Amino acid sequence: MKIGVFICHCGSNIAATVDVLKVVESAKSMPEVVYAVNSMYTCSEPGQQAIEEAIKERGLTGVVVASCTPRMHEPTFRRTVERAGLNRYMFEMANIREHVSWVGKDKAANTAKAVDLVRMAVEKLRLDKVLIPKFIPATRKVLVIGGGVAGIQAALDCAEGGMDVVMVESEPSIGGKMSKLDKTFPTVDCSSCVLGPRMVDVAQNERIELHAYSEIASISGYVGNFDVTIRKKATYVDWDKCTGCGLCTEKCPSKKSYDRFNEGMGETTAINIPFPQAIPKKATITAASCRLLSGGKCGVCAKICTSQAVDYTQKDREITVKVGAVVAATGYDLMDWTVYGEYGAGRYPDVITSLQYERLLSASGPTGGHIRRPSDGREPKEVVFIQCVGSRDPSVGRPYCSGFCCMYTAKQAILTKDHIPDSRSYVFYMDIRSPGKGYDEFTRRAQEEYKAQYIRGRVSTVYPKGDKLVVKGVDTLVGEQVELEADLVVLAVGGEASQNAPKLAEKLRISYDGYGFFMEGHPKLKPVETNTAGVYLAGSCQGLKDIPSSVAQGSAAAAKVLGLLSKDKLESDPQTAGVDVKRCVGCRKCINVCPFGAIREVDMRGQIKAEVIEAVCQGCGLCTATCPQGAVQLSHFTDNQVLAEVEALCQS
Amino acid sequence: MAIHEQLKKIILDTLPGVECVIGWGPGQDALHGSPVFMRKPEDVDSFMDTPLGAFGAVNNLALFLPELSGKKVGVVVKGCDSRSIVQLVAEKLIKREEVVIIGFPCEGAADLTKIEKALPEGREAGEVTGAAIVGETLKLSLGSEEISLGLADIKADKCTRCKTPGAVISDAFAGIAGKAPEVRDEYADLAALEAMSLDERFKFWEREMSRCIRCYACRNACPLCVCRDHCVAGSRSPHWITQTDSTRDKLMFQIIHATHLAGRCTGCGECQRACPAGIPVLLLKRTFNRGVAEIFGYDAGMDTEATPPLLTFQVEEAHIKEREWQ
Amino acid sequence: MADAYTLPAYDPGQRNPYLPYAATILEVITETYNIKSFRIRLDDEKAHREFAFEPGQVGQLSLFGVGESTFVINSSPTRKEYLQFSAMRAGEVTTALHGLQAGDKIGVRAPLGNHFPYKDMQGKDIIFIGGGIGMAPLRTLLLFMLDNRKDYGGITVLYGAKSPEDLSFMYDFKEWMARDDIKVVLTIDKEAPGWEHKVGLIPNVLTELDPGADNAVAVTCGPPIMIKFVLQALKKLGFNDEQIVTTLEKRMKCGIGICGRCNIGDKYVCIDGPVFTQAQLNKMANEM
Amino acid sequence: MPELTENTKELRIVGFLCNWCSYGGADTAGVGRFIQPTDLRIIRLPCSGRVNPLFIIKALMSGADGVLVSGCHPRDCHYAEGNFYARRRLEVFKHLLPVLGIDRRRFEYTWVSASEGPRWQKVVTDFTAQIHALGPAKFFADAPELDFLKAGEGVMQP
Amino acid sequence: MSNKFISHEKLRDWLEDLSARFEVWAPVNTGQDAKGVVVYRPFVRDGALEFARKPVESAKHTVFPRSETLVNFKTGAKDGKPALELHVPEDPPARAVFGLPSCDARGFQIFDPVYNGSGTQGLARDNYYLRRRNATVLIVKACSKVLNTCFCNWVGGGPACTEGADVLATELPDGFILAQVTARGEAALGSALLAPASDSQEKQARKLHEEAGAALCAPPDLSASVSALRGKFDDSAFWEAEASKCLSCGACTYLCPTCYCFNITDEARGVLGARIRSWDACMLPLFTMEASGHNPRTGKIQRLRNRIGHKFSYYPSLHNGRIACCGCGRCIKSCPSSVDIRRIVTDAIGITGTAGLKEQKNG
Repeated sequence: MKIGVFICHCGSNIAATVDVLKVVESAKSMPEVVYAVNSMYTCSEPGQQAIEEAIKERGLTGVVVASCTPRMHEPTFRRTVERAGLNRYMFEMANIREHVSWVGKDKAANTAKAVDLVRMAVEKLRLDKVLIPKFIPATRKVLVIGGGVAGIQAALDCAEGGMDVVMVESEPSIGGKMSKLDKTFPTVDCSSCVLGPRMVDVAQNERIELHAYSEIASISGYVGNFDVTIRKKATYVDWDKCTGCGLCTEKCPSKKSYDRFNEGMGETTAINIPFPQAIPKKATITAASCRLLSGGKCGVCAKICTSQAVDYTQKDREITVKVGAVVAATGYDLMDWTVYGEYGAGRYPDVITSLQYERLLSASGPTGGHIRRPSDGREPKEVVFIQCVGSRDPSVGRPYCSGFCCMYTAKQAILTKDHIPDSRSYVFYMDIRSPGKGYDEFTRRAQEEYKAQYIRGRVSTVYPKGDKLVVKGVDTLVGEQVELEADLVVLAVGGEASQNAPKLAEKLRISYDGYGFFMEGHPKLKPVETNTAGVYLAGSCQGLKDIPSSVAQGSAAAAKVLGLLSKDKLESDPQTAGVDVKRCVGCRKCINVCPFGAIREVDMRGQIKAEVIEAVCQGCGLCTATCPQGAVQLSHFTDNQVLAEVEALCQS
Repeated sequence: MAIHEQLKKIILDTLPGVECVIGWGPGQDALHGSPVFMRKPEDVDSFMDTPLGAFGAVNNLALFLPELSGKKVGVVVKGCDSRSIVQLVAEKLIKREEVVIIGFPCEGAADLTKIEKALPEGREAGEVTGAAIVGETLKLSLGSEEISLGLADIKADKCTRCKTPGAVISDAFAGIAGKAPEVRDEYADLAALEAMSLDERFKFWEREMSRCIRCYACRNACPLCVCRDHCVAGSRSPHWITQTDSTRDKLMFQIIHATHLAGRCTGCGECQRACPAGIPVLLLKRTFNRGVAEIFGYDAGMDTEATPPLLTFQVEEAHIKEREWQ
Repeated sequence: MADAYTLPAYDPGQRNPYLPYAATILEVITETYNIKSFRIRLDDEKAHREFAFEPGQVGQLSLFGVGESTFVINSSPTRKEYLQFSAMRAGEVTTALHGLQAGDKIGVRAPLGNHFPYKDMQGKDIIFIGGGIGMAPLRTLLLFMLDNRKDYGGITVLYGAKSPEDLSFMYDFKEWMARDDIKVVLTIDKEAPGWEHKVGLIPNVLTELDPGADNAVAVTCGPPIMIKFVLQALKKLGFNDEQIVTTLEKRMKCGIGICGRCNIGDKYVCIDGPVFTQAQLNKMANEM
Repeated sequence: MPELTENTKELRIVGFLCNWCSYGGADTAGVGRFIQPTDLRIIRLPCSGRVNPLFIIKALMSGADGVLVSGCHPRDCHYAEGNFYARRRLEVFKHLLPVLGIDRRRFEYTWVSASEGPRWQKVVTDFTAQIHALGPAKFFADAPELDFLKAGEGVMQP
Repeated sequence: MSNKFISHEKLRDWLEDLSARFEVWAPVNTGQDAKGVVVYRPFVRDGALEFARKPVESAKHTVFPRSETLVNFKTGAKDGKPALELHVPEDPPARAVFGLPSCDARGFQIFDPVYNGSGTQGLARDNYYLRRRNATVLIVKACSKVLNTCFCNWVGGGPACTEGADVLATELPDGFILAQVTARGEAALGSALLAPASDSQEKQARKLHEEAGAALCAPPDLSASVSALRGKFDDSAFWEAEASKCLSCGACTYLCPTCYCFNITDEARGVLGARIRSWDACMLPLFTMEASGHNPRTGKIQRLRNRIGHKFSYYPSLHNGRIACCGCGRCIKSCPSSVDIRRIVTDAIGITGTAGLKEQKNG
């Protein structure tokens, strides 16, 4: 190797406290260094030209630049050496500005340190290998998991960008939590009027292939090349034939089925279509409630169906699709509110969740939009809202703020007044958290315009008294006990990570936090990426958020997918790990620790060997530090390179 | 029926379904047992047919399992050996279903260095011409001389702190497993070293390691060193140590070995037993074993479902005070 | 004293067999994507002039700091301006070697080992059968024979590789094919665009060529699988094991029969070889 | 913050820093001109998870007087999990040093983010002071096994 | 020339006296107690010399160091062009090894023809070995006792065999009687501290020699080993049975006085470096591993076969039937798996060799 070393003055930035010429002289006696020179501003046009000329004239095969931090100009100089015909990875930098001249006062000491850093860079460069990026073909199709508002947005934006989309939704209809809402804050516009058309767009878009009532069975492969197995759960109705006419739901004799869509606020038939705007608008039989499927005699729906769509023999089936990227938009669950025994949650029929209340408010809900108490159907006059049920409460393992409850509680207080003008709403709160466009004004309107009475404090207990509920709490602002008699108590239940999130995360090989929310690539700079290449996040699966934020993330994830798959082939950074199969003994330790699932097990003539999927490898080197025999080496950060750097420092 | 007769019966019953059963047979002299690979019923005759019997069953036979993977084999194990098997299974280095594990209630195994140390000054174990166990003593002949040693005094240190005298897992067991003894490993060996000053400790290692001949018996005797044939000790890529006769590099290899075993070592002590130069190499591994127990409450080789602690993590570590410094 | 044992003497004047000659690379020729040839000249002019070797002998090339590796000297002893070695990139030394350029320093310990029995071959028809990098040892003998053309009968060269890109020494072949005193046949395993020579595996092409076994010697070198089938083909063509000469490759270190790793039974490839007749190999232990 | 006197002889301190947080933090310290002792030299690695604990002992046995590892704060790892593994491995490795006869204060690991220039300055200053308080390490410093480096003492050959 | 005598009290004085002319090596207990491991070390006056127990290692490294520099090199650039300097280390000092057993001294005789270029008709002599060999005086201590792993008498040696020795020392209750064996031995015996040995001391010594020899079992006839092992080469069942318990470590070869294989590797720091010759072992898989990944001796079975084959077949067939084993028994004594070379050889020949001591009762 013929190494050229270029020591930068950086004007006086380096030269003021480092004897640059002395560093140049020292560099000349370093191994394989055939040329060493100083340069006023190496990154300037003439500075870069000098490097190019030296490469050509002196036949240099490697270059060291000692100047500023590689985090600044490494890409610049890599391009420089590449222009002169060198491989861009035959280049190393010594950081003698940020790490030397700017932080040390003693010129002699700085100079000695600079020499060491240059020597280290030379020793590392001697072991650098030519690296050539690989191109891997990619399937230009994206899988969107979850058909809530975030998933819908991601799917539509991807389709709009010309990408084929496979959407998988576990419920019989897409729409998610938003489809259950009556109105949305702070505009109080109709939720289904906003969402409905977008759901229809999904159904009608030719690029979007929708699999409702389906789950992800498994995912293998890697960025650009995921193989997805989707399990389509048995609906007992051939959806290709079902027209969604709803005749079967009228005739079904089993009418006591739990109504999931209405959060149990009503009952439904064994064969049902969850709600009128459902997409796809197809019937599904709940096997447990169906008389025939639970062993009895019936068959009414099959008889009545004009298109012979009912098929009691249907089984779960699996299909496979190939996609290039995945957007996880699996939303959230409401936390288990029954842990709040002191509120009578789950015991008193008139203590309900905010989402159940939404269904009571909704014109498409079980009460046709009339607020009626579950216990006796009476219209409540005194409604108490309790906030932070399952939020900001370490005692139930939910120390975080769910973020949206303050807002929807205010909205529900407003809607209560709209529905029942002579009603009174009370809101127990801890703090009102309403940052956001028009949000704080909205909570104020609830109080000032709609006369909702906000009481700062926690409720200690709720108990029945006649047909009323007594709510006991404390008003911390005035420091007094408060006791209210309510007709209806609405708990602003917080959200939590979807119950199946960890399982899905393992299938996707992405991380999740202690609560089960998926981990983004970087909390600030990579909010929708994950550390697994080709897997993105949208909506509340990453952390609870309101509709606008979810939609924004859906669009952001779509932008990432479109960017990733804008070409047929993906270029992979060649600074990845590689396995020396001659040395690998197949102990799988590297596979276990790789945070990205970038190492797989392959069978090589009967022997197990590890293999790095270059496209997935992010170059962290954890595997290299794990492999006991050093069979896995991270390019440009090999054991030998680090050891050479150590020796270079320690020998001097 | 004596334990070793029961074991023979189990081995004979096991043989038809396996490639071989690995056990202990006679070694080069009265004090030595040696691994024996029983393939035919007549091979079973020599099983434990040595003056020391089960007390001379020192070799950890789990060592041979990874190289035999793909074949079904039987193996007779002491409690400590079974821990190696558990660890190998936990790390998926062998398949549980390929091994028929035959356990017995181990009462401890001999430590030959202790026997030699117990002999009169100037005498060595190689002079022993005969041996017999009578009750709780080992009677040795050195030519015409007779010497008696208490079994308890020549038992390996690992046996005195053993919590698993019966097999942790087994498919067949001879006799009845006794109750796990209530012993605590106090790491007295480490404490003795730590009673020295730092300088003395360093000199200790310099002196001990200077005897190393780089034969790598320590590595090759370790049941968990499955990459021994591709070991960094002989590789240039990576090039951790030179091939020079350097004490520094010899010690470096021991540190590498111990580091690779951190959270995996079951403390079987075969590394130290195998060392022809008598270097106490197990100390370094036990240093990590103690550390791993303190930090993670983990003992290797007890649970086939466990993940070695250095191959996993917790977001919040209960026993790591990472911010103690800065 | 009655001791009959004589201690071998130490003669400080004898050349140290472990001390390489310092040499400089004159030229690096890229033969294929993973094979390069190096033309070197010893730095000590006198040593270079006096350097003598026989066709088939090997040398150890040194990259100081990396190590040594064994290669056949594939230039001819009759042409003295440089020594040529060819290396396929495989291990640490060959990888480092591939990074060298003209002007770089290198060490060389040569000549080592035995050589082709070229005297026994005089007056006979010679058929060379080479595959891939296996052409290198044949090249030295062929060049030698061409420089002593009248001593030998008909010369046929059969050289093959996977594809046109895998063929080495094409500069030589161009020259050889232009001569009318030797017959040259090139072959590749599978059809390739623009290929004007034979297509087919070497043993098959050899059978098709049908060189007469009478008064002939076959010299072959190539990958083990090729050798296996070439031997079968030669047998069918009537060659006996004495008429087949090959050269072996083994991991070597000292190159002078001491360090102990290249033995096959009681034969050491570095001193008893690398050239063996098939008849010799048949008698050796089965540990290739 | 302990101050070092100007004429204290420099000791050899090796720092292994992850590229994304700590190396960036050291850059930030540079940009902010947060003056530090000059003893420490930084080896840049992608992640603290790349740090094989054996690098530390290798440095100490090759002549380093102190070794510092710094990575992203837990949960902030650029590669999600690298520093979690590093934390376990480095913590366990700490136990070995005193048994070998090496003062355990010769090695520390810590977390510095890319924004924490002042923190980096403090880490370097404190660690350097800690190593100076311990003085130079003597492990194998003049070991004869390094004789092979003494080129030129033998007979020059043509 | 009459034999000399040195009393135990004066032994250290004499060795110190020798140290003026030689770098003296002797067996030393390097352990932490009276039963510490005995190895060869350069003599220092207050060192724990030990002659009672046999050194764990052979004395091989006193002439053939575990590692030695063959060539020092300096690479780098001169005037922008690559440059190279090569240096060969200077001659080592003369050495005297005191107290090695006869088997260790005989081991060097196995080395000699190989390192004298027997395979190249002397064209390539190994001067590094030869210069040390010629500069080393071996003062053998006759074994006063034999161990159950000893079998020197199987391969032509004996507890007091003088082959390979320059001086034969025999330990008597009050000191050592020293008999010059070779001319080179004279250099070690030229000291005023040595007294002439008395007849009774001579007699005592002879008696000790006889007793030690008599303790060994009668040797079997190994003359068929060359052909027997050649015949067994392809008998994989035989070798599998013998090698199953082998760990494939290098203990046997590194402890062996006759195993002479080595490796050559380069070490460099910056522009300076050295080409080093270090012990290697045919029992280790990397020994024959080729760059392509191909290994002619893939498994421990092939490797064990080579070790036994080399000592008892290949070497004798090349060196006038001399077996390349001196019967020191260290490979057996220190084998973690009790692989017994005596048994493998006798099994191969198809004879029963009574291994060990006469009085021994195995099992």
